[in-house]
Parts: sequence; C-alpha cells; structure tokens
Amino acid sequence: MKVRLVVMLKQGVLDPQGKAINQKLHNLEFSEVQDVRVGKVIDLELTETSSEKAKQRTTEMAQKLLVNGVIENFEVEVLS
Amino acid sequence: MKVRLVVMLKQGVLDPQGKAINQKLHNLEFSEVQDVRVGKVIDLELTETSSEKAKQRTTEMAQKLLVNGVIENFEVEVLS
Amino acid sequence: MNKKQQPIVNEKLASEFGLSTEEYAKVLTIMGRNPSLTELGIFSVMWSEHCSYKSSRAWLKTLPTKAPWVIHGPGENAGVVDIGQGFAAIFKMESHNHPSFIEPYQGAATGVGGILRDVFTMGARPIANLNALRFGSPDHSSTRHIVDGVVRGIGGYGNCVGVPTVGGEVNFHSSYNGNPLVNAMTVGVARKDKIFLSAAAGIGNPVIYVGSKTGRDGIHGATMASAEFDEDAASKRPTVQVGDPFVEKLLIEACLELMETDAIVAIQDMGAAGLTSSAVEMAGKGGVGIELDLDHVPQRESHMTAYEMMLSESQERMLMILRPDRTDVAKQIFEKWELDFAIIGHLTDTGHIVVRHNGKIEADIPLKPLADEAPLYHRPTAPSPAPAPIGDLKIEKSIEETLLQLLGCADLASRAWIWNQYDSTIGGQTVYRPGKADAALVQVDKTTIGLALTTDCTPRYCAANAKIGGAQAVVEAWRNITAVGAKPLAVTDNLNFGNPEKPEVMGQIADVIEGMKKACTILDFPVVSGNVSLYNETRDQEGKAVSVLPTPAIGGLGVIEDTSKAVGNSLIGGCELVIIGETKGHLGQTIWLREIMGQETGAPPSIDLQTEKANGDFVRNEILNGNILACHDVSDGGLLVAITEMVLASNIGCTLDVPESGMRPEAYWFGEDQARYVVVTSNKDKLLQNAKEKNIPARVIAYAGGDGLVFPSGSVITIARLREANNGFFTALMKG
Amino acid sequence: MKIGIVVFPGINRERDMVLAFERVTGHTPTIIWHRETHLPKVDLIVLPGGFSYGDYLRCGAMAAHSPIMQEISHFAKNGGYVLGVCNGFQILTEAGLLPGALLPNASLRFLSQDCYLRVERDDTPYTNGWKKGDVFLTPMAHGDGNYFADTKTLKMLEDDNRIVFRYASASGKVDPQDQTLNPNGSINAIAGIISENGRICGMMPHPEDLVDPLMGGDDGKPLFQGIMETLTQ
Ligand SMILES: Nc1ncnc2c1ncn2[C@@H]1O[C@H](COP(=O)(O)OP(=O)(O)O)[C@@H](O)[C@H]1O
Ligand SMILES: [Mg+2]
Repeated sequence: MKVRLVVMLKQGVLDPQGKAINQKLHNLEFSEVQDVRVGKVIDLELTETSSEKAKQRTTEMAQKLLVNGVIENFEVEVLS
Repeated sequence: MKVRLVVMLKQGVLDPQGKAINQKLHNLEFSEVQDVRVGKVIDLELTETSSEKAKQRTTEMAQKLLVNGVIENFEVEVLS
Repeated sequence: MNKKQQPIVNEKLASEFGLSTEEYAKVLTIMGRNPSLTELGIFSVMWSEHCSYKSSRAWLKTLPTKAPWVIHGPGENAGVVDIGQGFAAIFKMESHNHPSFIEPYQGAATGVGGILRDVFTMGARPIANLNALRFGSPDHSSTRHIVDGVVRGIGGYGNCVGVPTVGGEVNFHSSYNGNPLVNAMTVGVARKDKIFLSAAAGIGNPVIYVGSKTGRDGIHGATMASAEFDEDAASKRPTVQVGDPFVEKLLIEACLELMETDAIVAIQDMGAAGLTSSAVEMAGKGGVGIELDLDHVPQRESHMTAYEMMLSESQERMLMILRPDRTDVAKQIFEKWELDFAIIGHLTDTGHIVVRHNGKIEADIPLKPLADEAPLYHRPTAPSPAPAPIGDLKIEKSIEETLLQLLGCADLASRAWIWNQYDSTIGGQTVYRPGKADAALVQVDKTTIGLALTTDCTPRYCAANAKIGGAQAVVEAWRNITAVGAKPLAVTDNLNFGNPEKPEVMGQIADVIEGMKKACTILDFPVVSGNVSLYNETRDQEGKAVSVLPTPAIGGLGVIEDTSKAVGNSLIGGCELVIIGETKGHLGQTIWLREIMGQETGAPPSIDLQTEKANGDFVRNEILNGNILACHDVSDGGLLVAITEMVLASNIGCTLDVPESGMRPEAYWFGEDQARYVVVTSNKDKLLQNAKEKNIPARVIAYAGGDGLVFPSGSVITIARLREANNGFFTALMKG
Repeated sequence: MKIGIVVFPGINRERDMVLAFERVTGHTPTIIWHRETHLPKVDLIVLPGGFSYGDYLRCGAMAAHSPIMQEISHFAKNGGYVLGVCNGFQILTEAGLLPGALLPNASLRFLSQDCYLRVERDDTPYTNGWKKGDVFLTPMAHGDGNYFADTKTLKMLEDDNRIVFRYASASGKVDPQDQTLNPNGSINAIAGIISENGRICGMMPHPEDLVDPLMGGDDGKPLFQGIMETLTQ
C-alpha cells in the first residue's frame, strides 16, 4: 500500500523558500503567481493492506517523527 | 486558482533522506515500512482561472525553474 | 486576533501580559486613563524582564565597564573597543534559550540572526560567530533532539549569511533537561570613526522600516522569554519565529552599503519586542517623540492589528532615522538588494510615541516615564547551601583507564561533531579555527591584526560557589585569549539563571556578578555588553521546579597586533612541554571527581587574581618573544587532559615525566588548580630562566614526539586509541 | 589577465576569492553584480561559493535561471574560461553548463572540514599547477556536495577524462564507499569536473581558503598559479 504524507508550514509561519521562489517566478515573468508555499512530500510503501489502517499508522509516524507539530501541518493520502 | 506541483527524485537517483527516514521509522518500530521516498511540494496560488491554462503554465514553471530534469520528475495537480 | 474579540484591558489582562498589580497601577498613573490594548502591550514588553532588566539592573551597574580602549560600553546595541590601526571591534552575546526549547532549529537560528543584527546595526561587518551551549543530561529523552536542532540551526543560519563560526563551548547537565541554554555571540569590525548609534535626532526626520515584512511571528515572544516553562509551553508554540538567513545576508550588505553614505542619523535592529522596543528606545535615547503610521508597515499577513504589528517579532527587520534629503539614496540601495523599504513615520517634539492605524490613534504614551518609571527590583537574596565535603575516595582505576574514560565524558569529549557543521573558514581570515587554539583567531581584513575570541564558563563551579564561579568564568576567558598570545581587551556576557524571585537564585546572581566584578577589575578586562536570561527552569518528574546551574557565559575578546606571532595548541615534535603555574592537586568539583568518583562535592578551585595576572602576562610575553611555540591552558579535566588535548590537536605523541612527589597521582594529573598553562618550547633553558627571574613556577613535564602518550610507568596509549575515546561520545549520542 | 567574479544575492565567498587571487597572483578581480546586463571584457569568469537565493528550492537553481547566466553561457560557448566553486559548481550544473547534479550530502549534514583531493588531470588551466596524481588539502563547506550523474553521463565523464579532482586519502587512495575519504558520498568520489572543451570547471571544496600558511596552509595555491599561467600566456 502506498501512502503519501504532505507536510506544509502552518498558516502564518514564514516560508522563506516560498517567498524567494515567488519573487524569482515574477522575475521570470510568471506574473500570475500570487503566492508560493513549499512543503515536503513523503511517500511511504507499507506492507499494510487496509487503507484505514495505513492512514492511521502514517498519522502516527507523522506525529512521532515526520512532522514538526510546532510549525507544520500534514495531510495523509492513500495513493494505492 | 490553486495548483500543486509535486516533485520527486527520479528512480535510480539516490535518496539519502528517504533512506534515513526509513531507517528511523524501523527503529521506532514501524516495521511495516518498506520504502520511503522524499520529495517536494510547491503550492502555487495563481490569478489564472482556467484549470487547463493553470496546469500548462505550472508545467512551464516546472521546466524553467522549479524542477531539475536531470534528477527529478514532477506532477501537476489543480487543487481548486 | 480579530477586532471582534479585542479583549478588555484591566488588571487581569495586565497580569496575563506579565505585569504585576503594582506595575499596572504605575501604568494607570502614567497614562492617567485606561490604556488601550496596544498601549498595554507596549508597557508589558518594555517592562518585561527581557527588555527592562528589572531584577538584574541594580547588580549589573556594579560591573566595571571602562578602559582607555573602550569606545562604547553597555547601553548601545553592542560593545565597541579600539583594536588599533583605526579599527574597532564590535561584539555582543545574546541568549535564545526559551525559543530553542520550543523549536530548537528556529530558536537557535533566529538567535544567531538577532545577535548579528545587533552588531552590524552599529556599522560593523560581522567577522565571527561563537556559541555557548548548555544541554540536558545526555540520557534525557529530549537531549538528542535539542542538540541536533540547535546545532543545525546555528550552522544553517551562520553558514548561509557567510560569517564563520569559530568557537564556543558545550556542557551537559541534568539541570538543563528541557531548558537548554543557547547563547550566541557575534564579533564585527568597523572603522573607528564610522560607528552608528541608535539615538534618534532631528525633529521631522523620517522613520524608515527596512528588511522583511511583518507577520504575526513571536507575538508575546519577549514576555514569553521571561516566563518559566511548564506543561503549558506547548500551547505557546504558534508564536515561533522563522529565520530567513538569505534576507539577513541581503540586509547586512544593504545596511553596510548605506553606511558608506551620510544618510543615516540613527539605526537599530528590531529585536525582542520588534517595532515597539526599537521605536521606543531610539526616540527615548534621543529625547524626542516619534509618530508611527502602521498603515505603511510592510505586512505579510492581512488584517493585522496595531497590537500585533507593534509586538510582532518577525525577523530580519531594521528601523532607521534618515536625513530627509537622503531617503532616495537609501531607497535605491534597498531596492537593489530587493528588500522592503518604507517610510513609516517621523520624529516629533512631543516626547510621546504615537501609533496610528487606519486613521485611528492606537497608542499615545509619554516616553520619559515609560523609561524612567520602568520597574527596578532589589529582590531579596539568600546564600546557596555550601557543597558537601568530598567523601571517601576509593580509587580503583589506573591513571590510563581514568584518562580514557574522562576523554569520552560529555564535558570533555571532542566537539568536532559540532564544529564540523559550522563553516569556520569562510572569509579567508581564520587563523585558528575550533580545536586549533585556546581562543579562535581571526585576522582583520587588510591588516595584521588578529582578534582572539572565546566563550567560557564552568557552571558546576558557579553552583558550588557563585563568587568563585563568576570570577573563574572571566579568568578562563582571559587565559584562553592569553594562551594564543593576544592581549585580553573586553568582555561580553550572558548571565543565565533561574527564577530571580527565589532568594537563592537572586543570591547566585549577586554573587556571580560580584566575582565577575573582581576578576574584570583586577585583570583590566571590562564588560562592554551583555544579556541576562532569567526564569530558566523546568519542572522535574515530580513537578518540582529545577533551576539551571548558574551559568554566566563570558565572551572574551583580545587582540594581537601581528597574527604571525600567535600560537595554537598543537605539539611540535622534539620540543619540551613546560607547566607554568603551581600544581596543588585541587580535587573539589573536578570532572574527575564527578565522572570517576560519582561525586559533585567539595569547593571549586580558588582563584588568585594576582597570580593569574602574573602567570598570564608571563606566558603572553614569552609567546611574543618566540620562546613559547604552542600553549594550552589547564582547565576542565586538569593537567593530563590538557596535555592529551594537545596530542590530539597535533597528532604528535609525548612522553610524560615523573610527577611531582607528595601528591596522589590523581590529584596531580586531574586536579583543576587555576592559573596554569602547558606550553611548548624549543628553548627550555631560556624559558625556565625567564620564569625564575619573574618568580613564576615552571617545570618541564613532558617531551613531544612519537605516536602515543607514554606514561612514567612505561605504558603507552596510542593516539588512535585516545582519539577513539574522545570521539565516541557524540557518535553515540546522535546515533539512531 | 582579467578576472570577473559574479555575485548573485546570497553569494558569500566572493571576498575569499578576491583575497585568494590577490594573495597568490597580485591581481585584483572585478566584481560583477548579477543584474548587469553585459559582461565586462574578462578572460575568466568565476562563480564563487555561497547560498545564492538562500539555496532555496535547489542549490544554485535560481541563480542559474538569472538573465546574466545567458551572457555567461554565451561567453562559455565562445570558448571563455569559467570556474565554479561550491555554489558556483551547483549553478553551473543547474544551468546545464556542466553535466550531473549535486545532491544533499550522504550524511544529511553540512560538512565543514578539511579534505584531500587527488588531481586527475594536469593539462587543464585549473590544474596545470599540479602534477597528475598530486594530492592536496582543502577545506570544504557545503550541505549539498554529493555529486550525481546517471550511468550514461558518468561513463562519458570517465571515458572522456573529464574528472579533474576526486576525494582521496592523504596518500592518494580513492574509495567512494569509504565515508572518511569521500565525505559527502559523491559518485566515483568526484569532487570536480571539466567541460568538453576543457575550459569550464566546477568543484565543490574551497582551495581559495587555503592559500596562506598563516591561515593553515597554502595547498590551494597551485589552482591560482595555474590559472595565471594559462591566462598570461
Ligand atoms: N558550540 C561550539 N561551537 C564551535 N566550537 C566549539 C563549540 N564548543 C566547543 N568548541 C570548540 O572546541 C574547543 C574546545 O572547547 P573547550 O573544551 O570549551 O575549550 P577550553 O576548555 O580550552 O576553553 C575550542 O576550540 C572551542 O572553541
Ligand atoms: Mg572553555
């Protein structure tokens, strides 16, 4: 079972990367860009076969290790 | 319009971060983890209103700046 | 915080903001009416421990701050000393303890960013960073995570801005479990006649905001930094500030470029309490009024209130007063560096700070009483209990085994794991980087001048006897600078203690400062800048509040006119090792006693300042004369550890002479008597002769050469084995 | 000899580079701000180290897509000499002027330490101050120095003799699997490569920080001596 964890900075937390990329895209004349936020994606291949269970375990991993709850939020999505 | 660009290392490119996370998860007794790959997600807020057009422009941004074709693959997804 | 929910300002809210009943009463008297929320916010941050030094100010005033070479002492953004050839060194140390507990990476990173701004705001290009770190017990569950984040954060920020991190210190102790100390120091260099101050002047002059946009970062950070931690800490987390070292780098370059013009009247970074403290302090110091229109403040988020903007601690921002006819020049420079630039107000003759937002006056406070009436406490002090006497010593280990165990202990293990993550060579002027000399040595561009830099403190001595500990911290910094051949010039300090409302803690503060004062006075080593961090305590498993060990970190700066005359701590094959100073075998509070005997007992080694001065002056002279080719002071771990560190630094072994008789070997090898240096010479006769003439104890103790440490018994420990013991600690700590 | 050092926002080793050229060759390079639209007439362009644009997104990526890089590409295609060190190397790969990519160090930590490099070719403008097989000491300071190229590219680089420096032991032993010898995990222990025409060179470590015995040694000097010899011929 393949699970995707998407980790983003919380709203209101400064995202220096996103800011710099935004500015650069404007210099490259992608002027339609309003805002950029950069996050991480972690794709996990699990032996688990129940998608319910896979989600739950991934959430545990997120809380225990993969996500810094102080500044980050996350979403879990089962890919296949 | 909100667009998400997911950037992953190509197959065959070493992913030391994924490897380290895999190892750590096993140490934490998430033994169901088979493989971990780490990528980036870039969320773009565009003034564009056609989802077709937004996708196309994001692909251009990817090719021009956001993705390094030597080592990375990408997918574009319209979020809203 | 949104308009609908604006809370009612009353005594209860004031207390939530950290103002006591009496303090709030004073606010009411000053204002003559109920303050607005924004006004209350301004009072609460300006009167917080962090900004007002209300518990420590009375004691700090007793420290010596003057010398002929001191250009600016405490009171400016950083201390300034004359280093010769028309240059000045500008330096300061600052803590980011509480933020580093909440988010170790960002807490430490923004600590580095903040101290850098304190230094370049005065016109100096930063040329070196140092960091004094204190972590919990290595086996405590959070220690690894905090060490990892803090070290990454310091490296991440310093490496990116391109300032070499050249030194520091690290200790581990259970009293820092969950309350690490992260003290960052920056040293910069400016032309002596081009130093920028913060006192605003010129009624009508524009107030300029530059740097990053303002968000809701760290609102309440300044008051948070003064509140002790409990289980509640987690809920305070959303206020974490994130640093952007890239923007900081641009800000450094832009400010230095602008400083080449005559546009700036006054300048100050926005540090703790952001716009509030910078505006209030600049206007206050200049004796003028200031009016801000927050509509012009560059904002990252929408619908920010006046309260939020005034208290935001968004990073990488500066406030300047410019000559009105030069704003265009300034604007161009900041645009070139792609930084925000905004005129957000002007100076007035009202003596008030007036804050407007959306056409409404959100705050109007008279500045003089805000500063003059700031609380000042003479809190009660009480002595700390004397340490238990040294108990029975049942010695079973050989000297060899003991040495290997000590080399691997938390406080003596190699710090290479840390400094290998810090860029220490950038700038191309680093003469001695971490591990290569007792003080780091950085050359000043286009001169032969070297700045010798160090941070020192031995918290276990301070806990056992705060007066001795305070003096010892100063003395060790002075020794480390001396040991490279430099003249110690001045000190910055970072005084980290527990809750000052507890008389015992206040007693430690008073005694540490008393000890520092004596040492600084006799060694002619004045304090020119510093920072105080209080309420460093956390709750143990039983819920009892535990104070950190009293930790007055001392940042020392010295100067050597000709860097080519400086010496490091590496052995030189074929040379003799000579011990300068008297070995008496003091064992109280030694690392040996703690690590090998399991006792934190006894009095710390006594400090004789006249002896320190005599021995140090002798060593410095002999270095400059060329009679000493390498030098290492004897501190933690004693004589044998000092010699071994020299072996490890050079990869050259040595053969130890038979110890002086009349002392047990442990006391001789691991005692921590002060005022001692191990020096390397190829001219032993001359050196011993000179020592004799000056009445300085000196004795040959070892011969350099070979690839191992050869003991008087004939047994040998190879360098490889020593290194393995020394490197194991961090590898084990960070594994997994 | 005219040397231009290009500065992007966030670049921070340009002063080291100037100092090294001054110390070794007596020549003071010109600083070229990234917004300049025309390159001044120079013989060699140096892209120094640092964190251009914070190294956000990918190291060197945003600088590589700056307008001035088109000028530099032009300059290179017309046979100009270009040296990229550290971030400069990353910029050159991101701009496609050199093959491969630089990934995060295998240890996932910033590495600031000394390393030894073995000189693989002594017939380039950058290495003719050494002899093939020479080993020299140099500081390195980077988070992303793990050189990667796909199998085909790697074979091409090896076959065409385009690797100029490899991480090695003090005695010149190369072992890509040994982390003490190949600290960042680079494929085939590659520390520096050169373009097909032998004029564009990229390397990760910082010889410019080791050209003065007072600062710990002068092992990096031959790089600058070699450049001077080539450019003053
Ligand atoms: N946090 C740190 N960052 C950089 N260098 C450090 C750090 N901690 C220790 N060092 C370096 O390690 C070496 C040994 O430190 P320490 O044992 O405190 O020295 P000493 O006891 O001689 O003052 C010094 O060169 C010091 O600068
Ligand atoms: Mg020390």
